[in-house]
Order: sequence, then structure tokens, then C-alpha cells
Amino acid sequence: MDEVSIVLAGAAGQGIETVADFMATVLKNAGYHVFATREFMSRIRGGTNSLQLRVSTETRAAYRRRTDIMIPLSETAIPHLEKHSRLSDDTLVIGEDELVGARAKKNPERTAVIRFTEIAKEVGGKIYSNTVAAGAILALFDVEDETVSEYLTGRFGSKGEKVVEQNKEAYHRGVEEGKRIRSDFFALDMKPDSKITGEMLISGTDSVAMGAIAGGCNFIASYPMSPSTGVLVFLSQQATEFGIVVDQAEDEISAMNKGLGAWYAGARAMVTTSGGGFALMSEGLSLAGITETPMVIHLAQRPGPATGLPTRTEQGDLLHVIRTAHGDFPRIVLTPGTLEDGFLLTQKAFNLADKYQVPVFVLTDQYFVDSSSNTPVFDLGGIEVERYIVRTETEYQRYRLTDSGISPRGIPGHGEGLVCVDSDEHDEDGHITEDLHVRVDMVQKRVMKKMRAIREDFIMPELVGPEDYSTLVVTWGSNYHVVREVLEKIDDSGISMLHFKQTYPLSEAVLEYLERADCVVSIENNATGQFTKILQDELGFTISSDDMLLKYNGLPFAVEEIEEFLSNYGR
Amino acid sequence: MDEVSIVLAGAAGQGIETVADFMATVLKNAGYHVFATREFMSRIRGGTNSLQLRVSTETRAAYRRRTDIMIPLSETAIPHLEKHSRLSDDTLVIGEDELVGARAKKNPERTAVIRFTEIAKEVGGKIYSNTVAAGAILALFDVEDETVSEYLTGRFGSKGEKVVEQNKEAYHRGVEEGKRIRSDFFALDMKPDSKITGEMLISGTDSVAMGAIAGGCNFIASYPMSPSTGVLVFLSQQATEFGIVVDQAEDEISAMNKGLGAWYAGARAMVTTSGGGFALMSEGLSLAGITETPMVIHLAQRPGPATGLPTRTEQGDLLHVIRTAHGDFPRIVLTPGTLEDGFLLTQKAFNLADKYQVPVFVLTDQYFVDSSSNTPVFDLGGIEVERYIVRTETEYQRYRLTDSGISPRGIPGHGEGLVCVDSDEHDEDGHITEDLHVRVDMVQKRVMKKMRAIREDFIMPELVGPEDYSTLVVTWGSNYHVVREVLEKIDDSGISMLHFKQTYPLSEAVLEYLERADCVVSIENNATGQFTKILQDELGFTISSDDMLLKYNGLPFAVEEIEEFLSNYGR
Amino acid sequence: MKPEDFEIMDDVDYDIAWCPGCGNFRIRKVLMQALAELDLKPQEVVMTSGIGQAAKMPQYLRVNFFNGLHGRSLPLALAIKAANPELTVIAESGDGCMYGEGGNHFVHTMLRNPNITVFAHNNMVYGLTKGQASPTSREDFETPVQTADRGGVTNTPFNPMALAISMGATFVARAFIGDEDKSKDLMKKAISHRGFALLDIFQPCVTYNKLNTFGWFKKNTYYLDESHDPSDKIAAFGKSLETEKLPLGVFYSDPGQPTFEEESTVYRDDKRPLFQRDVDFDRLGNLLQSKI
Amino acid sequence: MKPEDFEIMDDVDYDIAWCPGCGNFRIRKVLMQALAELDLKPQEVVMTSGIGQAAKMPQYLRVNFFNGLHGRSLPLALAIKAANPELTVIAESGDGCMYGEGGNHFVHTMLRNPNITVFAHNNMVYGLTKGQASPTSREDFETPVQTADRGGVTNTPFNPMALAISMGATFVARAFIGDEDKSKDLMKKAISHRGFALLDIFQPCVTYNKLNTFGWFKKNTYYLDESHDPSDKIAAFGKSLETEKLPLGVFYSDPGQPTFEEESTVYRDDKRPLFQRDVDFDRLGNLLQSKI
Ligand SMILES: Cc1ncc(C[n+]2csc(CCOP(=O)(O)OP(=O)(O)O)c2C)c(N)n1
Ligand SMILES: Cc1ncc(C[n+]2csc(CCOP(=O)(O)OP(=O)(O)O)c2C)c(N)n1
Ligand code: SF4
Ligand code: SF4
Ligand SMILES: [Mg+2]
Ligand SMILES: [Mg+2]
Repeated sequence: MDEVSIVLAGAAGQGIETVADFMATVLKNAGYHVFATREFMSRIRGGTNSLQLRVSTETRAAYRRRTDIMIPLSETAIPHLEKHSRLSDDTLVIGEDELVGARAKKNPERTAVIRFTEIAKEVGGKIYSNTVAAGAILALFDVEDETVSEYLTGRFGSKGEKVVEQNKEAYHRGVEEGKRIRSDFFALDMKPDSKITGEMLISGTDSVAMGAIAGGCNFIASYPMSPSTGVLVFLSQQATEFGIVVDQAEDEISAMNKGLGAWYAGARAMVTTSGGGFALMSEGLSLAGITETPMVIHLAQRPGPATGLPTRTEQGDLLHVIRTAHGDFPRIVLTPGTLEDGFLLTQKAFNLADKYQVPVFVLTDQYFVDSSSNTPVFDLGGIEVERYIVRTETEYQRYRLTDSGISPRGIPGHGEGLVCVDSDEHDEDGHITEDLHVRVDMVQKRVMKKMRAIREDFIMPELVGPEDYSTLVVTWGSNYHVVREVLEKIDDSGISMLHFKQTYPLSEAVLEYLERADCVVSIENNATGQFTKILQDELGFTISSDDMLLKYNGLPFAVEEIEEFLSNYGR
Repeated sequence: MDEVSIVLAGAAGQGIETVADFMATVLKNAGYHVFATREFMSRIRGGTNSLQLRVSTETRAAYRRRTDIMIPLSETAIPHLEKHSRLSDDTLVIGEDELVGARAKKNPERTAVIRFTEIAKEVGGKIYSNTVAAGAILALFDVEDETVSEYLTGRFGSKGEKVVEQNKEAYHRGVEEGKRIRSDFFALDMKPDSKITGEMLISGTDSVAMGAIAGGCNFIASYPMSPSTGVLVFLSQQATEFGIVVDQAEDEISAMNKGLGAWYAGARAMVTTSGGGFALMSEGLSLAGITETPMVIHLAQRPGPATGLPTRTEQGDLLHVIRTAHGDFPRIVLTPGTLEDGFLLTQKAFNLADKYQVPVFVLTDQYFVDSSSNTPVFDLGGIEVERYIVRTETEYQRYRLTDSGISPRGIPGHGEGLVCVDSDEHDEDGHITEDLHVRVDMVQKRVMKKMRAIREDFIMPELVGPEDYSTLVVTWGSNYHVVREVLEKIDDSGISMLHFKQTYPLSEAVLEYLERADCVVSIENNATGQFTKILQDELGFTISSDDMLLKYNGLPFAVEEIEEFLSNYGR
Repeated sequence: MKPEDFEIMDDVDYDIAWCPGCGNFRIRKVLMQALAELDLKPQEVVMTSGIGQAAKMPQYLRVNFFNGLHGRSLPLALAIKAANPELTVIAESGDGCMYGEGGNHFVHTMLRNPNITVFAHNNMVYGLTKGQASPTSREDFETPVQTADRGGVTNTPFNPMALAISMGATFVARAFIGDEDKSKDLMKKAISHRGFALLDIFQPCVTYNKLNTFGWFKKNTYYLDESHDPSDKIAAFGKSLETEKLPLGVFYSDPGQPTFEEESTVYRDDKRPLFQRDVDFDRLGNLLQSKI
Repeated sequence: MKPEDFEIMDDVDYDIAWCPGCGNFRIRKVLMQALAELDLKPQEVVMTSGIGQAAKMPQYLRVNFFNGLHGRSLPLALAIKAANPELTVIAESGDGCMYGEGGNHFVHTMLRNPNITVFAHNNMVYGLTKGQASPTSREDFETPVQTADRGGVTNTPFNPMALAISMGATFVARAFIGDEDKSKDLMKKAISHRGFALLDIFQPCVTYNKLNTFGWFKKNTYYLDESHDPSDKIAAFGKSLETEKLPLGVFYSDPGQPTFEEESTVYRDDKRPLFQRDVDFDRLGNLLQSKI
């Protein structure tokens, strides 16, 4: 066995996150690859949520249906997993008697009763039961006591010596139980890799927010909306450290217009939102279009329409961001698949926005932002904050017609010129015009010329797998790891993946990849295959609906689903 | 000559509309085809606007560049037309000495000085100068005095006998001048057709608004926005007569949500707006999508992005209305080309919305709504207000799963049931759910099944021209007449037009038309060929950019532009 | 009617998504009593709401409802009432929904005076999105966004009472759900009021608002007594500015104003709701003829 | 500075799109004087506006401007000021733009107290869209939408003074442009005020508002005198409710409140505008390390 999938399930408020954080951190620090993904209800307390923690010796950063070990924390936990076929007879279920007793009778080989609460009470209180549970699981791995001690001291130090000590005690009691499991049920033989110890353990949210800081973000105006709020929270918490103006706006319209005002005045601004909030920003997007004001929009998708499933995942807003808003103007859509993508693409979004003076989207989804895993510390070596602001002269014209279509961007108060920006059609000075010849010049500058330049700067998709594929799997955004994992397992299949990190606009250069394949299939987490529409639109390349794997129940793809789908393809 | 194109140009507030209304009404009543189209600046007084009045013996309901007669009313009028190549040496320019004197010297054959103001003063005041001018023009046609008398009495009766008489006098003085022109410059020989006398003279706005009434519209909430406000004004003025609740909303978000509330409670509601206003309605559109609440949206396009050219025309919002809003859900887009289309399609929009419980767009543009012409009185014979509301039973479920995908729609207070409508994903009862299996059922019902039914109900495009075409011109919306006129002139060219009255969704049945042609070209009033994208998206049919005629300077296509473009095609 | 007539939780297969101990439970209980005591039939009642914890209320009652978008309960409510004045229409949502995202509708709906009732759960926090400041959050309140190191909330708190009074609302009142009887009374008054009625309800959020707790509200509120004349707008405004202790009760009431529905000519001679009416094709024929 | 320093119309090839006789011309003239007398440099001034006739103002002045979307001048203004506090930021727009479409921003910007100035041209009508009612239109005012047969305007007029006072605006005043001297004075006061300043300016629309003319405003307004104490919020509110004659002058003023920019930690130790700053990559490196 080179990996194990552990699932905790229970009600909101039962501390699933705390146990998971404990286990994930310690295991990562011990040298294992870890990946944690969550699915939860739209409520604050109660309901049934689950968290999957995959521990492995290779990168396994995707949701999988199979559960090796499950710890139910509430009565609804087991039925909840069963409903989505995530429990099998092989799954080792560990828990309190009340919760697993019935299963223990049916399937004693794969059920372990541990009285977490009782043990916890012996140690010092019910509150330690999660630590006991974590200990039981951690015992299955090669974890040094010191690693755990460090974690517990760091985490509970502020609550006093006693709490730390009792936690340690609870942990050790858990370990004892775990050893029993290890001998009775489950012998893992996974070698940790010390390289991983030095890696970060971060979420998709963290990657985007840190990418924003690296991109020079110093202004964020947003309105809270799951699953995008994390980025607002992260930047709020770093606001003093990095000099970021934060405004929780009264609504999304305001947030977007504030972002534009901030860029106009020389800031590097972003908004973070989800589909419904972004729907309110369409008019502002169009304003960015005609005024050629840069803008960065982080949009974390969730299933729609309207409120839909607010805490679930989907890739249903791609057409929305590409086509919404009145009139023709360019925009760029970046769709990270890995944590490194999240960081680098968000960083780059600021540079692209500034360079082309267009709105740039970082399009993620709930699955991406709410999952976390280990990843090497991002290299800041090559990172640059590219600035394109000019100091204005007296004769400065904001919309000077140039060959490239890009007019040097001045900002007010920086130079002798005036910076006039107008939502109406305007002349080179930025003043309103009804000269229809000027209109044509401006459209050609704003739309055609800039679009050409943007296409030339296209971020090529990443080819994963051999060059001599017969089947090519097209993916974008958060489906990177799940497909990659399957391809790694079925090697010599003749299947490769083309993962799009920029989904709009596309470059013809991509066609070469597509046309080389005997068969091109696509995998999207939405009901209608939105990216395949864009492929058709932009490149005239068609993927038949028989060759699409679409999912729209609010969950991400499981490794098993991809395996099954791809088993029909390749040599 | 079987037609004449007359252009009035001058400042806002100079009474161009009054003269044009006078001439158009009288000429229509005299039995001529008339078509009036306007281009104007975004201001209330001043600037330079123009109005083209085409008078003809066949339907000529399109803008053309050629001007046969021009009446400048301000100093900027002549340069304004020249700038857009609308004046030639052949154009007969008629006007006051100060305005046409210079031209009279250069081109005495085609310039007529008439001292409108002086004559008017003799009659009773400067105010009558427009009537004098109208008389001079009307003298070129066969117009009975009685027709004019009737018009002037109807129009000025309320201002007293004297005003009517002085207008008549002014008219006659104008006619005398006109007779001189007739002999010196211009002999028209156009036979009126008494059938036309009984036709209506209405604008695109009128056709849509009356279509709404015929569709059972009894609720309108909107926020003023050019060029869509006319429909709000029309319905406000008929509100008492037809029992229509009118609310000038505080913003477009409110308007849209009010429309949805009204439909929910049993009204038949519409909103009227333009691209920027609609951008604010995206979220509400998505709400219509998930709640399956019917909605009718009249969107009169104008050039964007953002404020753009607020009083000009463009077909730049097609992709916007088809793709905006988060999540997947069906919608229908209707695009009238004629006044009859305006009436019938708007009427039908209400029936379709009610039948499929989806948002239906009536997508027009400034050129369409602000142009007027004669058209036969609409036949109310076949018109039906189709209602699909059910009386609820105790066990009523708003979202009952059915084979057709359509759940019978109840409304509150009508029956024993409760009508529960939810922007979250919901179960059949309409209550919030996080059951992801139910989610899948609902998506299949809401998106797949309904979409299939809607496609089957597709309004086929109109084929204009012979069946055995070699070249097929694809058009939609307001480009109907301009292309039709050209095709009628160049007969036996092998060119036909396929005019789409429904631009989304499309039916495969259309392919038969497209594939039959040797060459398919498209004509769109936007910068990027938005409908050709939809053709590609929906049917996989590609039109090369070399075969597209695109225009985006804010003006509609002129007959001449179509002629020139199509001269490259056909046998 | 009995409160149980408005009970839906026995018939559905989900449970109430609020946290144990949340003030929302009490609001639900009291609202069911109020509806019953006013002898309304579930079929006659339509509730609209936005998104948030408060906004889930209609889901937990046996009534018609349109649970719409965050911030948009009022346009729905106004339109429903205008399309069918026979319905009793209540818009219920949270402070973020009603006063933040929905602020423009709040302001402009009052100016129209439709005969609808607004219940705004004022917990001084965004509950559902996990504890950011709401417009009514007190100054210095600390949250994950309004962080402690930056001094917590720095905006002046939104004052719904003052705003409503200044925008011509015809019934403006505040309740604290810790006092169920008085709250019920105020709910009944609000629903019975002819015209736009705002009832702002202090509702402790036990999870995300550790500052404005049951105890805090108890300590920091008092009831307006007879010495306050609710027809005196300036006095009402004065009361709305008090911050030492926050007044409860009816701040302002002016039941004599015409409603939005009454001012529409649509119901002048014909009281039928819109869904019972047909297009008058004769009139339409005449209209077409008039265009000749 | 001289008023001519703010004149742009000599340098551009378009003319002013207002109707002859419109009150907007006078506002422009007076504003140029006010800017000059405050000795502001055109390069230091940024104006934001929405869409409408009033909103065209920045186009006719030699200043920096961002002429944005209908209703959205305030978010722009707040952000510009926050990104560069050294700029003098003025948001100017019409009554429809500022109080109708932009109502939510109006309300919530006041609660933040940014140091910006708002000039709202109050002509009680939608000018640019040809004469529909605006939020401030008087009751019974007749328009193509608010038709005579339906009684004209039926909404209660939006009262910007009352609203601003209730939402904690720190400077609330009203001018009538018929009186240029006093208007200039009020403009200067508003611009000089530290914090959010609202100046509502009565501006006759000679084309679409035949009711509220120059003469009407002259007759129906009066100036607040020394007997009014602008630090007394309740008195200011009382003044804002007067309708017999509409008061002009400073209703309310409270210059002592901290501004939005001041409350942001960003300028606590470092006064430089954002565009002059660089990312601190060392700190970012530390942040990354902290995630190990
Ligand atoms: C357009 C939009 N923006 C943001 C959200 C996310 N959202 C849902 S509820 C909520 C705030 C809830 O606060 P409140 O209205 O005070 O209700 P509470 O949960 O406190 O009862 C937000 C911001 C949304 N659903 N829609
Ligand atoms: C989103 C949006 N809705 C509507 C419009 C159309 N519109 C432009 S100006 C205006 C109203 C103008 O009134 P006001 O703000 O009072 O300015 P005024 O012209 O009277 O100075 C409207 C409705 C628009 N541009 N954008
Ligand atoms: S989060 Fe707060 S308001 Fe929401 S249910 Fe929990 S306690 Fe109540
Ligand atoms: S329409 Fe009215 S406000 Fe606009 S410019 Fe003309 S007079 Fe002034
Ligand atoms: Mg709240
Ligand atoms: Mg106005």
C-alpha cells in the first residue's frame, strides 16, 4: 500500500477540522504527502459533513471515492458516506461503540471500537477525544513523538502548559489504541520522505491569496460569498503586514467599481466573489472594458443557478465570465489546477491586467479553494511585479492610438497631465465623443489589436503524459490532479492530458495538440460542457458529446470515475 | 423613380420630429410606403441629428445612404451628412439662404433656396416654418388637400381654430414653393396605393409594446434607459386602459426581481431595458432559471461596452443574453426583423415564458425601436393568450418531476396548495435540499429535458428569396429589411436570405438550409460576429470571417453597403 | 388558526439548519403564534426572503414562499402584493440582506408604501457566511475581516430606525426576541399595519456574535413608554439616535397614508387580482385602429 | 489659481451638451470659481461621476476624471481617495444617479466617512432620459411614465438631507444655484470639510421640469440662519422635514470624525500613496515559510 484514504464525518461544529489539521500537519511534517478535501452543508452547526485525508508516498492530490479508514462522529455519518458509495466492506471503520457497534457485529474484521470519549475523560475531559482519535490514526504511520509534541505545543501553547500536556497524554493514549489497530487490522508500510517535511501545507485559498500579494495586490474590496470569502479573510489578516486597503463593500457592484477606481488611482486591486456575486459585476466588467482599466477578479465557482448549492463545487461559470457584459471587449481567464498554478497564475493575473489594461479572471471552484495539500515552498526568484504606469506629460492622452493597441496608462497626481477616463465612447483624450470614425478606431484598438496581442501571450496548456498519445484528455482548472493520478497509474495507455491554465482566449497553437490525437475527450464539472463550447468557438474544434464526461451533482470528480471513463479509451 | 429619400438634419429641439411626423403621416394616408429612421446624439438640445424619410411605392423599410432631398436646419447639418457620405452632387438641398447659399453657388442645379422663416412670419410667426417646409416637400407627391387638412386639424385642433388655419395657410405657401421645385428640379412620378391608406404607421417600440399587451402583459417594472424606455412609456400610457401595474423601479436589479415576483403571483410581467441595465439583471436571470419562473425581457441594444454610444445602434448583446448568469439553465432569444415580428414575437414571448417557465428575450436595437413605417393592421384573429397556471391541490408540489421536464405551475392564493419557490437547489416541494441525487434530477429536468422541448418548438427562420440559392445570407433581428431590399433588386442572383427570428436555442433543422448553399455569408451589426459564434456553438456550422460583413460604428447598415458586399457573391 | 397550522417541520425530511440556542428559533415560534392569532390561513400568506440564516425562515413554516436572492426580498414582496393585493405579504431576512446588499430596495420600497411587512433579524453580524461584520455591527466589533489589529469595525453602524423614519416608512418598530410576548405583539401590529411596516428584531447569534449576546441585549435595551408619541416623527428620530440604551417598541406609526396598490389605477374599479383577468382584445383592436 | 485654469472648453472639439438656460451651466461656473479660490491644482483634483446630464460635468472641466456608470460615482470616489489620499476627490452626479440607481452606495459610503465631496444636482427629474420622475420628484408631478391619468408621481419624495443626517454623514448641506455666491460658499465649505460632505444642489431643468423652475425654487426656499445649530443632529433632522419652504445652507456638520483613510492601517506609518509602494518580498518569503 502506498496510500491510505481516511475520512472523518460528522456534524458541523464537532471539530472535524481540528483533527484533520492535526493529522495533516503532523503527517506532512513526518514526510508524507497529504491531501485534505472537504464537502459540507450550508449550515453552521449540525448536518453531516465529511473530510477526506489522503496520505501517500506520491502526490495524490485528488478526491477518491474509496475510503480505507473512516471515523464517524455522528449517527448520520455512516449513512451519509454510504449514500455516495464511499464505504465498502473493506473500509475500516473506527469509532465509539454507539456509532459503530452495529457494523462491528456485521463486519468485525473491518470495524474497530475505540472509546475515544472515555479515554479522553480519563485524561482530563471530553474535549480531548479528537486528540485521542488523531493519535489512533497517526499510530499507523511512522511519526516521531517530537513532531507531534512540536505541533501540540505550537497549537495549544497559548492555552497553558496543562492543556498541552493533557493533549500529549491524550495523543499517547490514542497511539496505544492505534497500535492495536495496526496489529489487528491494518499494516501500512509507507516510507516517509524527508523532502516533504520542508514543504508547505496550504489550501487553494492560500495559494490564490499569496499569489495576489506576490502580484502586488494592495487593495481588496469584496462582499463575502462562499466559497470565495477565504481570500478576503486571508488578505484582511495580512493587510497591516503588506499595506493592503480592505473594504467589505455594501454589495458586489460597489466592490467591482471600487476595484476599478483603485486601479485608476494607481493601486493594484482585486475582488473575490462567486458566480452570483459576479453576476452583479457584469456592468462593471463592461466598464473595465471600455475604460481599459485593469482588474483582477477571483471567482470561486459553486453550483448554480442562483443560490444553487452554496457550499458545493462545480465548473459552471466559464461561459458566464467569458461572455457576460454588453459590447465586445477582451478579457483573460486563468484556471489554476495546482497550488503552484494558484500562486503563479494569480500573481501573473496582476501583470497581465496591468499590461493589457483588461479584466483578468482567476477562476477557481469550491473544490480547489477548500482543499489543501503539501507543495514545495514557492520560488520567489523569478517573480516580478510588472508595472506599466507612466508619468504623464502636459499633453498626455489616456487613449492614444498606438500600433499595439495599448495606450500608455497614466494615473492622476503622477505627472503634469490629466487622466480622463470615460464610460462613453471617447476620443484619445478620454472625452466623450460621437464621432463615429473615432468609434471605429477605438473598437479596433480596444478589441482587435489588443485581442491579437493577448493571444500571442497565451499561456500554453500543460501536457501531462507522453507526447505520442492516441487519446488526449482535455481538462481545465481543478481537474488537474484527478486526471493526472489516473494517467500515472495506467501507464503506457496512450492517453495524455492537456490541462488548460488559460481557458480564454485560446491560441491556434493549441490545435497542433488536438489534431495529433486520434481521439480527444473532455472532462468538465458542469452539465453542458462549457469549455468544449469555447474550443469550438475559438478554434472550430469539436468534441462529441459522447466523448465528454460531465458531472454536476455538486461533488468533484472521484479518481474512480475518471478511471472508469478512461478505461474506454487509449490503446 | 419609385422612391425618394428625404433627409432632415439639424439640432435637437428644432422640430425635426414634428415635420417628419407630419410628412410621414400624410404621405402614408395618401397611399405611399413610408419609412422613417433617426440617428441622434445623446443630448436634449443642440448637436446634430438627422432623420431619413423614405417614400416609395414598394416596401423600402431600411436605411440607405443616398439622399435625394435634404433639408438642413442648422449650420452643422450639411457637414454632418457629408461626413458619412450621405450627400452627393445629385442631392437636392432645400433650405434657407444662410444654410444653402454657399452650395447654391457651387451647385445651382441641385440647390433650392426657400425662405421658410420669412414665409412663416408672413403667415403668423416663425413657428410655422416647419409646416412651410413640409408643404414644399409634400408638393412633390400626390397628396390631397383633405388628407392634410385632416391631419392638421387632428394635430392642432386643441390649440384653437386660428392655429389650425395658420398651419393650413403655411402648408399652402409651402406647396407653392414645392411646385416650383417640382418643375425646376424634380419630377417624381410615384403612384400611391390606396391599400396603404388603411395601414398603421408605427415604430418598432409600438410594435413591441402592443405585442406585450396582446401577450397579456399586466405588469411592467423597469428603469429608464435609452433606447428601451419607449416601451415603458407606451405601457404607462395604456396602463389604465389595459390594467397594467407600472413601477419605475429604483434600479434594474429591482425591476427584474419585481418581474419575477409578479409572475410568481400570477401576473404576466416584463421588463424593458438596454445592455447596461440588463447587465445588472444577470443574477435575477439566474434566479428565474433555478426557480423556473417565467420572465419576458425586452432588451433594446445600443453600442457598448458600458455607456458606449447611448443613442446609437448595434447588435452587440447577443452573446451577453445567451451566456450571462451563473449555472446552466435554458432561455429563449427572439429577434424581430419586421414590425409584425415585433408584435407577434413579443406576444409569443409571454406564451413561451409561461409554457416553459423560462426567461424569454425580445432582443431589438435602437435602429429597430426608433424607426417607423407603415404596416398592415395586425390581425388579432389567431392571437391567443396561452395560460398554464393550475389551481393547486393540498398535495401540490411546485417542482414535481415529470417526463416533459415541466412541472405544473401553481400560484399562491389559487387553490389549496402552497407554492414554495427557492433559489437554492430544492426538492419537488420547493424546499431547500442538499440531497445530491435530487440535484441531478433537477438539473436533468430543468436543463436537459426542457431544453429538448424548447428546441422542438423552435421558430424556424424565414427564407427570403428563391429556394435554389447558391449563396445564403444569414441575418437576424433588425437587418431583415435592408438585406431583403437588396435581394429584391438583384433578382436572379442566386442569393437568398435566412433571417433568424429565434437566435437561441437553435434547431438542427436549420442545417438543411445552411448545407444546401454553396456559400453562406453573414451580416451582423457588431464587431465580432456574435451570431456566427452561436451557429458554431449550437450546430457546429462555421462561417469564415472573410464571409462576414460586420459594422460597429453605431449606425445601421445602409442598403448600399449590403449591395456592395453581396456583389461579390451569387452566380 | 393555531400555531401548529403553520408547522411544516413534521412533514419534511430536513431539519432546521440553525445553531442550537440561536435567537432564530424563538422568532419562528413567536411568528407562528402571531400568524395564528391574526387568524391568517397559510394559503393566504406569502413570505419572501433573501439569503442568510434569517432568510431561511420561510423554509421552516407552512406558508407560500419565494426564497429569492440575497438582498432582494423587497422587490419580490412589493410585486407580489401589487399582483394580488388579497395576499398577506411578509418579507423576512437578515440585517446583511435587508440593509446591506438590499439597501437600495429598502430605501425605495419605503417611499412607495406598499402594504407589506418587513421582519429584519438584526444579529449585528453575517451569520451564514461565518461571522463578518454586518452593516449594523457595533464599532470595534472584531471579525476575521474586520481584524483586531486594524481596530475591528470602523464604519458607523447602520441605523435602520433612523433611516426608515427619514424615508417615510409608515410603521417603524423594534423588538428583542428575548421578550417573546412583546415581540409577538409587535409582529401582530406590524402585520396589521396598513402600509409599509418595518420591525427590526434583535436576534442574538450565539455562534458568531459573542459581543451582542442575549444578556447584552437585555442590558442594553428598554421599552418606549406612553411618554413617546409614535406620530411625532422628530421625536421618533430622536429615539432612534439613542445608543446608551437602545429603545424597543413602536418608534413611529402613520397608518393614514395611501398604499402603493391603492395608488395604482389597476385596482380602482376592479378588485380582482391580476391572474383572474383577461386581455381586452376589443380595446386592443381600437388601439391598433388608432395607429392608422 | 484662476477659474480659467479649470476651463477645458477652449481646447476640445465638442460643445457643452446641456440645454440653453439649464442650471448646470451655473453650477459649472461656480464650481470653477470655488476650485480656484481653494487654490487647488487641476492635477490634484479627481472628479467621478455617473451618467446623466449632471454627470457630464467633469467632461467640461480641466481636471482628472473617471466618468463611470450610472449610479456608481461613489464607489469610484471612495477607492480613489483610499488609493491616494493626496488627491481631492469630488463625486458629482444627478439626483437619479446619486439617490436612485446609486442609493445603496450613497447610504453605505456615508457610514464610512471617506474624505470626499458629493455634489448632487437635484433637478427633481431624469433629464438625460427625457423627463421621467426622479426619486426627488414632488408628488403629483406628471411625466410620460408617471402619467396624468394615474395621478403623476405617487411615491413619497426621497429626502436626501434627512437620509444623510440619519446615516451619519458628517457634512450635510443644500444650495440653490440661482444664488451663485452662496452656492460657491457652500461648495467651498463642502470641499474643505474633512470627511464625507454632501451638497445637494437645486438645479432647475428648463426642459423637463416645468414645475420646479428657477422661480419656484426662489419662492420655495430660504436660508438657515444663525438660530440653527449645525451640530445639533435632531434640529438638523427637523429642518430636513420642512416642506412648506425648503431650507438652504448647512444643515449638519461634524468635522471631528475619523475618515475612512485614516482608519485604514495602511497609512498609519507610511503616508505614500499606493502607487509608490513595492511588494515586500522578504515579508512574503516569511509568510511562505510560516506555512511549512
Ligand atoms: C449576491 C450575493 N452575495 C453574497 C452572498 C453570500 N451571503 C449569503 S448570506 C450572506 C450574509 C448573511 O448575513 P445576514 O443577512 O445578516 O443573515 P444572517 O445569516 O446573519 O441571518 C451573504 C453575504 C450571496 N448569497 N449572494
Ligand atoms: C444602468 C443604467 N440604467 C439606466 C441608464 C440610463 N440613464 C442615463 S442617465 C439616467 C437618469 C438621469 O437622471 P439624473 O441622474 O437625475 O441626471 P440628470 O440627467 O437629471 O442630470 C438614466 C436613467 C444608464 N445609463 N445605466
Ligand atoms: S450562525 Fe448565528 S444566526 Fe446563524 S443560526 Fe447560528 S447562531 Fe443563529
Ligand atoms: S434636460 Fe434639463 S437638466 Fe438636462 S441639460 Fe436640459 S435643462 Fe439641463
Ligand atoms: Mg445577520
Ligand atoms: Mg436629475
